[in-house]
Amino acid sequence: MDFFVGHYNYWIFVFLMMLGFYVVVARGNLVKKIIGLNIFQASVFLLYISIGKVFGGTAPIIIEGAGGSPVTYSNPLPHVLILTAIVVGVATTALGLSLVIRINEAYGTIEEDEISEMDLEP
Amino acid sequence: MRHHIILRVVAKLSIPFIMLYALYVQFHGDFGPGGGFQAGVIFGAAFILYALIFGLDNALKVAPMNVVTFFISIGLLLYAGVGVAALFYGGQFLDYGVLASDSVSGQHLGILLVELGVGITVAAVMIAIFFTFADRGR
Amino acid sequence: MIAAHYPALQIVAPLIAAPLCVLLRRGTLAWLIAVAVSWLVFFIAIQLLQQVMASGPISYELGGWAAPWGIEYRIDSVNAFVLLIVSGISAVVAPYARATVAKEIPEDRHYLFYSAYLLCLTGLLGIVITGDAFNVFVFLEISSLSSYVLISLGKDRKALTAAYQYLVMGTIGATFFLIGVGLVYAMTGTLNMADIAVRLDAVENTRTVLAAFAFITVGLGLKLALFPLHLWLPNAYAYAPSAVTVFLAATATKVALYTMLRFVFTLFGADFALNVTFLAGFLMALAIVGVFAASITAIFQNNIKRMLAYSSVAQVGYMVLGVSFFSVTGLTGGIVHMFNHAMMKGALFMALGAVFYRLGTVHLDRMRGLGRQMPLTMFAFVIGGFSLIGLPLTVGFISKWYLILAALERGWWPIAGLVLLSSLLAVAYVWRVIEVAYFRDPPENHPKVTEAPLSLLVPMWILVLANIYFGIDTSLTIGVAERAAKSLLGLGG
Amino acid sequence: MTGELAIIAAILVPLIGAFLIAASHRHPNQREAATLVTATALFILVASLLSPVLAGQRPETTLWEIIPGISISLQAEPLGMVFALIASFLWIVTSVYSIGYMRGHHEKNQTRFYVCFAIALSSAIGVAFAGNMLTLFIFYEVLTLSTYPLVTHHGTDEARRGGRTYLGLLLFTSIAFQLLAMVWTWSVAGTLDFTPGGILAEHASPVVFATLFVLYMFGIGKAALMPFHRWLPAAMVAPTPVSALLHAVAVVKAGVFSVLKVTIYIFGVDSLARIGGSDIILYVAATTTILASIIALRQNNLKRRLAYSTISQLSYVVMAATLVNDFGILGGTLHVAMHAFGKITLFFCAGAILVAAHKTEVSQLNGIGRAMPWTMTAFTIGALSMIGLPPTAGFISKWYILLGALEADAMIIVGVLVLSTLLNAGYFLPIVYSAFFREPDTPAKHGEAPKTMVGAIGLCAGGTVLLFLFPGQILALAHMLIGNVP
Repeated sequence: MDFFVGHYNYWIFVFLMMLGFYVVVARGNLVKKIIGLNIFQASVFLLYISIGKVFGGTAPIIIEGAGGSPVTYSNPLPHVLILTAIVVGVATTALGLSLVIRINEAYGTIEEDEISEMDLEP
Repeated sequence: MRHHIILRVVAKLSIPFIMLYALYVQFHGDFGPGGGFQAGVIFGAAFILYALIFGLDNALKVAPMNVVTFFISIGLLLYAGVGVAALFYGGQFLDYGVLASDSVSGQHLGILLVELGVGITVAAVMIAIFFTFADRGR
Repeated sequence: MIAAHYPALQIVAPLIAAPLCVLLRRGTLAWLIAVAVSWLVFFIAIQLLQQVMASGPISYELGGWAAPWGIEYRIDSVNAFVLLIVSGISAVVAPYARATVAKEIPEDRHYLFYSAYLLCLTGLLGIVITGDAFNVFVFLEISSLSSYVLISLGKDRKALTAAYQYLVMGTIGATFFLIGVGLVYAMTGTLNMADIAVRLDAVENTRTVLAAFAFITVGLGLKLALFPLHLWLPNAYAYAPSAVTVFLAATATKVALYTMLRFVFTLFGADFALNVTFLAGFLMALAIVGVFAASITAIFQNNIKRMLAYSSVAQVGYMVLGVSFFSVTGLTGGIVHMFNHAMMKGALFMALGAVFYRLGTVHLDRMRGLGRQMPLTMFAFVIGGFSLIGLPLTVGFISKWYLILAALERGWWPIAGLVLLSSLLAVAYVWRVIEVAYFRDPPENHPKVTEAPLSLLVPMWILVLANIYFGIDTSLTIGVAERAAKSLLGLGG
Repeated sequence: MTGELAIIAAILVPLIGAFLIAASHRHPNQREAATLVTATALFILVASLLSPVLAGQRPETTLWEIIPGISISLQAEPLGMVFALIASFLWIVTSVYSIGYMRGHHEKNQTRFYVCFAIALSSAIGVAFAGNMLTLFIFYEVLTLSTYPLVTHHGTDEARRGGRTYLGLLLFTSIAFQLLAMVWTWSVAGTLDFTPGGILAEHASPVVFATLFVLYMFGIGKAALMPFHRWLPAAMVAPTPVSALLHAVAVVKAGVFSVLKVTIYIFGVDSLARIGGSDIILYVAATTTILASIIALRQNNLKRRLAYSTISQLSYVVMAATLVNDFGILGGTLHVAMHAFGKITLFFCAGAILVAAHKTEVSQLNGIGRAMPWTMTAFTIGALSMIGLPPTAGFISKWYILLGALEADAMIIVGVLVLSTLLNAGYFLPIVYSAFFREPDTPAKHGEAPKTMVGAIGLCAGGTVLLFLFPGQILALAHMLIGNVP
């Protein structure tokens, strides 16, 4: 039981990751693929944040008046990393969506199978 | 959505505070939670709200596209410029310590400028993304 | 004193130039900046390589933060060589870009093109130079995002779908890589590569490390276009603007391979990869199947850019094959093939770019009789093709030689035979083009075409001559590659 | 001029010639003059090396290192001298001939033709003077590539098909077998230098030794051992001077020359005889001889018949080499020279018949000897040389090969030699007979071919006879070769 409950953050991560991955692979709609990609990335963000958490720890900020006594705080580094990763994710999403718009303008559809059909014609 | 009077009034009232809050997050970043990324997004959100309520054309009058792209590059240049300035002061790249007479205030100045650069770019990029998408297919 | 800051300048120069291009808003100025910066980084890369060869690895601490905590740029013989490849290719592609970009991309977007190009260059150089595992991810995404943009600028609407496909697969690859790095970080508590390498030893046999290894290799395999993860590559290369195809084909996969080498050998260690994960067998099988599958597919392509794109997948197979021997000779072959393949594919795609510039298409049918109409371009293609086949006096021969030697050293002569057989497939697809271009009459109902302009020919021929020069004087390439191989295997150097 | 310089110059001169030819593409006379001057200069250069080599010197030079430990190096030794002398001398003759042929036949793309021809010659000389296996391999491949445009010269579907077969087979064998064998040799022996007595014997196990020998022999596709012989008939779509010089002299001789060179200097005759491994190839070559002759019997196209005859004659050399004794080496070396003269005569005749009478099939040749007496006399001399009858050069080499077979106690090979001689007679003599003694089907409206062509034919036929009467120099070179084999 402990294997499942004790590592619940990993299970959530795995579930979200597979969910996102499935959407990317199985959906033919290009926008839905981007959504799946976002879920996929978000799962990784959760993984990072959750492994940085120290139980009972606070935010890693200097607290005035504590007078240098040791304070337990969560590892800030994963947050910093994930901040960067989120920015990258935003950029990817924006770029992906803009590509979808351009594809829609060029093909008149955003369904993958219709697009590949049209590509075969000429 | 211009004819929704409530929305208009609330937006007009809140936009200045959103911007102010963005500036707080920006400049308080080295003491508490915050920093360029977050501040930039909040600042950008103010513009996006404005564009949503008052229409894209009005928003474009406030922030024309080429001004936005200008700020995108200026922010990035500010960031990299601080790093290069550190080189000229004899430190490593991005070594803020050498920017002022003593190391601590140098670090302070350096991170302030760098985060400002980040904030400007992020805000401008957010606005640009929204404008581009909203402008498409009109 | 500027020499001490070369590692930072290598990245910062293109990084600053990219927003400058946007600020200036002039296509010509942006192009001039791109050329100047490319030459600057090439110069710096040469200096760095000399420094490394003379006095060992260089370490540069960003922001003055000491190594395990701050981000460190670390240059040894392996990445100095890759830096040289990337910046060298950029130094010839940038001048080449002007004419083709003017033809293929709307005028008002030229400055954005060069800006994206410089960002891509920044990203690729950054991946190579950094000594920080997470920093690799950041630069990987900088280069990937800008290359999606560059690819989508292609004239054909298929460029859009190609870019989208690449975006999806590239993001999955990068995210896999990110997961792997996260797991490694969870096990070791550090992101500095040298530090990770030391600390991983203690936890080497945990399942987490194995999972991290798997995620990282698969993620990089996607970026590397290792068969069967190559599906994004053919379309991306086929429909991107000519200059982009040249640049990406010559650099992107090499950088991904370098990253894989770095993680497998420096971080995890050859012993771990060889004995715990059986990576060698996997890689070898994939490489050989990939070489054959991609080469055979290439034979049936009528779009020549697509044909060469498939050939790129096959060539990646050769590089990976060299790596999979886990021996000095094999790694030397793999590493030197990175350089050699950059030279040959660069030259070939440049020739095709010139053909596209004149004809507006690279369809095999329309290339009839081109040998007479564009003699210099097509001759460049012929020599590039010879190099691809691996005929002597070209760089391709050197790579083949080392691969075969590595196979024979291990006593695996069937592998050597397969390598040789596969190069005959290259004969088949290269010869289709040569035959059509030289021994067929030009199509009658089309206007006569003339030779490409000098601004395309000069960069093209620089690469062609490099193909020949480095095929007969290998002291530089083999010397560096051998040292790099030794250092990766932990044998000094 | 020192020997070292002469070797380098011998390779460079045709290349410079190629450049001059390309430069004067607007002026046919100037272009042809460039060809002739280059050819003559090359022959003089090669001939100047003869006396030092006969005096026992081995001029050599190392140009540069390609891969650490392996250089491009050149060396003049007796076997290479034989090949270089023949190739460079016959280039002069062929140049004279092809000027007449190409103009008489109104070929297009003549500049490309002459340029590729010169490059091919340069690489043939490179093969002859190669000082190690890598150098040989490089020039061997250049020779393949530079002759490909000559084969596909006409640009028709048939020519392209022929070119594909030509290139495909030659590249296939050389890359798949020869390159593999070469790298293997390097990884086993640590050197690729041609060394008298061989380099492999001390390093390789008997199995590897034998495997490598087989790989080399099939890898040298230009020797046209069955089943890799099909490129030679396919190459017959080329213009006749190409077939004559390249497919009777430069290309195929580069093949059998490489066979001899590898046998003597990589494996060593004594080591081969001791360790074994050459028997398989001996019988493959014997089979090739017989089969090719039988196929030749059934060919109606004159050039194809000559091509199959070439295949069978090439296998003589391979057989001679794989008998691994002194007489065999002697016979093989001589046959390189003797067959060259005879076969080029025959091809020249075929070309002359094409230009003058526009005939390509054997069955059309009834009575042609009356219209073209000089040509057909030369043809007869060439045919006699192929069969191996005195007073022609072919007799001498065949004699030595026979001695070699007897010394090796290989009665089967003796039988093969006798049988193939009969077959040779079977497919050549009927041509001679019908040319001179049959009535023409239709009255001939043509005379002899252009004078330059007939002159060249006469020179070659004369050479075939003269080599029988005065084989001195070549015999001396060949003897040095077995002197080298301790």
